[in-house]
Amino acid sequence: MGSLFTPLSWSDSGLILTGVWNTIIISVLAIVVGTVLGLIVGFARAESNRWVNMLFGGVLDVLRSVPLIIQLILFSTFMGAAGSPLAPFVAGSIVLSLYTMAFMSEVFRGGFESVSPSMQIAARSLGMTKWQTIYHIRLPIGLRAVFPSWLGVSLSVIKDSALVSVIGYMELLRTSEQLISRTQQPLEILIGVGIFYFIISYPLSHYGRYVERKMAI
Amino acid sequence: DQLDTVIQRGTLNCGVVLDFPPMGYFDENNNPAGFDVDYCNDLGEALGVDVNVLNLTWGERIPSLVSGKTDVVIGSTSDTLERAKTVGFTYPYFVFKFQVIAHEDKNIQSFDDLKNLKVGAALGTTYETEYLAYAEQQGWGKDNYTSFKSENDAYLGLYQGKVDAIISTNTNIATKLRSEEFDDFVAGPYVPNYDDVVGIIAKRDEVAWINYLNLFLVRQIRDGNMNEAYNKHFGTDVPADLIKTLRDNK
Amino acid sequence: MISVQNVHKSFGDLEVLKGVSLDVQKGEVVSVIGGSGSGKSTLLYCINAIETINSGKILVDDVDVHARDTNKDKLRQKLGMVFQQWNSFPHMTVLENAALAPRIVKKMSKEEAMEIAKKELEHVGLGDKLDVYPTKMSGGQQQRLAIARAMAMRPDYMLLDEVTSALDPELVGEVLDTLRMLAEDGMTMICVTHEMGFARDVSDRVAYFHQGVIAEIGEARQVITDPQNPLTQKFLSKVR
Amino acid sequence: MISVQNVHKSFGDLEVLKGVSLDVQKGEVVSVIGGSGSGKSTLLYCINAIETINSGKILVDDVDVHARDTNKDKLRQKLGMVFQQWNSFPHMTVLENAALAPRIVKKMSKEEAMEIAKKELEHVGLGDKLDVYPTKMSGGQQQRLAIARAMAMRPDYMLLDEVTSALDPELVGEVLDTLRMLAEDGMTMICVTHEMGFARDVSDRVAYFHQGVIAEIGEARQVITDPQNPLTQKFLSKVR
Amino acid sequence: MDYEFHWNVVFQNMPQLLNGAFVTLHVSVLAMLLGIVIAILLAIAKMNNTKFFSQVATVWVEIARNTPALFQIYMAYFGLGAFGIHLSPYAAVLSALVFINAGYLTETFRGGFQSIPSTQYSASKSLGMTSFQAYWHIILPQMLRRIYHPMTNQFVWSILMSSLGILVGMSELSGTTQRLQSLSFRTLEFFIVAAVMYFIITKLVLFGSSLLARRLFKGEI
Ligand SMILES: Nc1ncnc2c1ncn2[C@@H]1O[C@H](COP(=O)(O)OP(=O)(O)OP(=O)(O)O)[C@@H](O)[C@H]1O
Ligand SMILES: Nc1ncnc2c1ncn2[C@@H]1O[C@H](COP(=O)(O)OP(=O)(O)OP(=O)(O)O)[C@@H](O)[C@H]1O
Ligand SMILES: [Mg+2]
Ligand SMILES: [Mg+2]
Repeated sequence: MGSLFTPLSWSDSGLILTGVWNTIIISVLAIVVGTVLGLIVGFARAESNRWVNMLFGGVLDVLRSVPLIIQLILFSTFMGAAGSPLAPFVAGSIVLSLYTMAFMSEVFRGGFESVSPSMQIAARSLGMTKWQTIYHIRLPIGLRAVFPSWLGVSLSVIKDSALVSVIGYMELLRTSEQLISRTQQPLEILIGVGIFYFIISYPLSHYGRYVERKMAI
Repeated sequence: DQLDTVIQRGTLNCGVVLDFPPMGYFDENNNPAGFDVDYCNDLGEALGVDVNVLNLTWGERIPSLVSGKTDVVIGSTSDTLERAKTVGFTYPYFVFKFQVIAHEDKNIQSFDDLKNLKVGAALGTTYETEYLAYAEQQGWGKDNYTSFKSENDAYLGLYQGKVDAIISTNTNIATKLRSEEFDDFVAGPYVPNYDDVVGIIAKRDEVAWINYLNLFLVRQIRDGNMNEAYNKHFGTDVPADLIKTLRDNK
Repeated sequence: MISVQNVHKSFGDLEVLKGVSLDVQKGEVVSVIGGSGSGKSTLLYCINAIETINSGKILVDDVDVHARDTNKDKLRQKLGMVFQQWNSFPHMTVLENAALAPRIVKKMSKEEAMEIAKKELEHVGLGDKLDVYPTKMSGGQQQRLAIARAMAMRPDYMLLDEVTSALDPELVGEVLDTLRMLAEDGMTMICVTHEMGFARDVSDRVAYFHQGVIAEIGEARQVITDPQNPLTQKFLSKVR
Repeated sequence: MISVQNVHKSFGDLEVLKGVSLDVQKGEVVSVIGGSGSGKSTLLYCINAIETINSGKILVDDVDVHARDTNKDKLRQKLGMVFQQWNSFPHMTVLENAALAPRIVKKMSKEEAMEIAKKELEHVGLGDKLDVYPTKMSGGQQQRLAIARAMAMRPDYMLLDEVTSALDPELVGEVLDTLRMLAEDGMTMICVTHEMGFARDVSDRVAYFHQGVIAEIGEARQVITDPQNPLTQKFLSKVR
Repeated sequence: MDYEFHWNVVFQNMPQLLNGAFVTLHVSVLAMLLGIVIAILLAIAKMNNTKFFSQVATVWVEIARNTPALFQIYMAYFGLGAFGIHLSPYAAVLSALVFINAGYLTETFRGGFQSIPSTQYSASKSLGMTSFQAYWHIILPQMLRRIYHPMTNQFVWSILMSSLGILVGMSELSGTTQRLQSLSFRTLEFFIVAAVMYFIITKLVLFGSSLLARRLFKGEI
């Protein structure tokens, strides 16, 4: 039996890379799915009447008012108890995507509502149909307006994806925990993890703020 | 039922707590290893299926079963009656003693010496419950107590000095003390009046499956697999009194 | 011709048009003046079927605008409209702005649409701004773009709603000149305006709106310089 | 009296005031006209010490405005100022808006400040709006509030920067009437304005600003109706 | 679904859950208050001309905004532990939340400040107010209105993120839930109740904040 605590070594890079890769995969997936769903729901909410809105709003509200970590544990336990257990990746992707959708839909809704009615009337007065107006005017203007907020939500999803570790998904933070328990070198490993997130998030958040400033002018 | 499911699937999803050496841990190649992992493999071999070892924290053991992520958890689960309302236990397969480990400077002679020390343990373990019950009985209060998310976090906390002592199992402590990081630490007194008898757990209503597991445990002893695993991870033969306790508790 | 016949229109409890009748012949320019909230914009919106009406009738070339089976999108192609607040589409260049509707509404080829758009833009003096984004232009230029954009649909009528009132005083002139040019080209127009000089000089007739009715209507110069109705007199004295 | 003596002022490389001199006597009303960007607002800001100057001198009642040891906060109490964009404080009622400065700057008691504020508000015709929040009011009303707020400090001079140019045409009248009233009460005023009628009828003298200098100054009616400088002529022909 | 719900054990443990909820509220309120104080200092530092101060503030803000909360909490707990600085789970979660809150609120404050048109300041000065009076009576009250909503959101975020206490063994609502479920193994029941409690807490906070807003801000912006 060898020593329980072996220091960090190059052979660990494979594990770390798996963690990095898994973090990227699940974040990208959640952002893409969340954006598509958010677009649909956001548009539906901007268009529809009060009752539909209240219904949507209620569901979205729950997704935004319960901690992600609890949603993850609940959903994956529930699916198992209901007889169809899901792999951590699947359960994590679903919850993270819905969670993303809840925030994205608000972003998009704001974007659609920010396109002034007079802009739409102007388009209609040129003889455009309702759908032409939506497609050529409302969508592109609304989407451009919300790009910085969209980026902001996406970045927070990347960071929140760390929580999927609690249902056993081997993303970056969980792999690093495993390494910490073997090496007892928390500081080095954690700083490495921090740098990874920072390198992804920092340039993007700066870019978002740059675009925002440019649009404000 | 579950037994058929596993055989048909050809894979056994076996949950183990992998930060609880020597029962479960990661070796230097980041592969699962330990007494419990060996049991998983033995079980797979008996069933004639592949084994997929899943890493669990203490708290995840039951959810993983209920949620069907695991078919069985070989994870040193104490067989309390409260828990048995929710999951099915097999016969015991191991017995731990709960023990204190602390820096040698603390010079702990009896359990009551913990009174004014900062004590920690892993969240949701039986020894956490036992310590807290004892502390309450003695009127020590909870302020000096810290719980950790996992067994490893608890040792890391002890190592870093966040707490003066932690409660763990005699087996785990013995392993840790053999590594040079814990040279300055010593094993302290046992938790009074408590043997931690642990079983394998599975879904409560999978009676046939639990039957199978029971027989498996019996055969582990009878076929010498237990002795082999014990030798591998503890460096000695299985003590006779452990075997006796297992038989008594059956 | 546009024929508005005893139109009533309410928003909730508020009756905004209280029986408005107005005929505008082909080639005629009619200016509509009147106080804030008197219903001038609402009238234009009703003509363009952007707002519904409660009773009465509006005919454009003998088509009942508000009939159920009227294709309103089709109808609006005949009616160019320009608004007080310039509504250029900020995500497109000037040329794309003007070429969009011909392309997607009239299903012209891209080249054809560009061709027409370019001609109209040159007409309003924006020939050198084709590839600029409208947000980089002055209000006056954006307003001229709006006129060209409407004209690129080759409408038979133009409805203009206070197209100069959100502009800096110095930019008003260039837009009025553009409108004057349209009038000279024989375009049929209804112009809601606050510019009395323009109403007097360019339009054939002037209608004074007061609280949802046309209080006075007549030959342009006469209404502006020598109004008969005391309400018109009072309004004009305040504006000047 | 206000005496501006050969003042130069630059923003970075851009020289905005290029040697401006102007004396305004007690009781006099001087209107300043000129194109956009010619430096009219900047001059008012310099008089009020909101902007610094690069050279020259500005005296208000013989106090050098830009001297290091001048208490500028004290000085500004003498100089009421109203801006183009109405700057009512949106978090306070109309009465609180007007009473704030007397209370905290002049350290009046709350009652006394309210008293004075109320009087000024009534004077500009806002007596019935005391407890309203300014965001609920029209631009003209907000602008009258701004005048009352400045007047509640009992200033000796009023500096007015295009106070009507952000207003709807129909609201311009009420604000100009308020200013006319102030002028009749004998207030000393410098008004930057685009309203030529007002400049002509109410002010004693008119100064025409062109690219940072006073290109022409003289008796009001004369400058407006019969300008001597060709630049002034060109400007006036464009504005009318 | 063949899962049998056992709600009894949850109700028996209600006092502990409520206590956990109280700790959750406690730590997030404290994290918010401290975060605000530090954010004000950081915002001032960031707008300061002294390079050193503004750089310190920038580094703080960027690290707080660009790394996961979970990372911050581990860092506060085990990362600092490597230096022999030992925070209790409560203190670790608190300091991580304070760190992040301060980072986000700094930008909120700066944005709020810059969104007040400078003409409000000149208008105040033109009435003879001193700089301090202009800030105190005119700029700050308006700024507070604009940042109030983002601040409320940050507070709700803190409440939700304090659930990460579960990962360092803190006895807030999530940690308590975790402990209780591991004793009885009634995972679903306990976490459902915890979810409901979080929902109620955030709704109450939002409700309270809008009540307060109505009292504070009678005038509109
Ligand atoms: N969509 C609407 N819903 C409710 N009321 C409306 C709507 N549109 C206009 N109104 C009201 O109808 C009245 C007339 O409005 P309209 O815009 O036609 O006036 P206007 O003569 O164009 O005034 P202005 O000169 O200010 O543009 C106003 O009192 C206005 O508040
Ligand atoms: N704070 C500033 N920083 C830089 N440039 C400025 C500043 N304030 C004004 N300017 C510039 O100084 C010039 C004169 O501005 P000013 O506001 O005095 O003109 P104005 O005569 O009042 O014009 P308007 O009629 O448009 O109000 C303009 O070119 C303007 O861009
Ligand atoms: Mg209108
Ligand atoms: Mg100006």
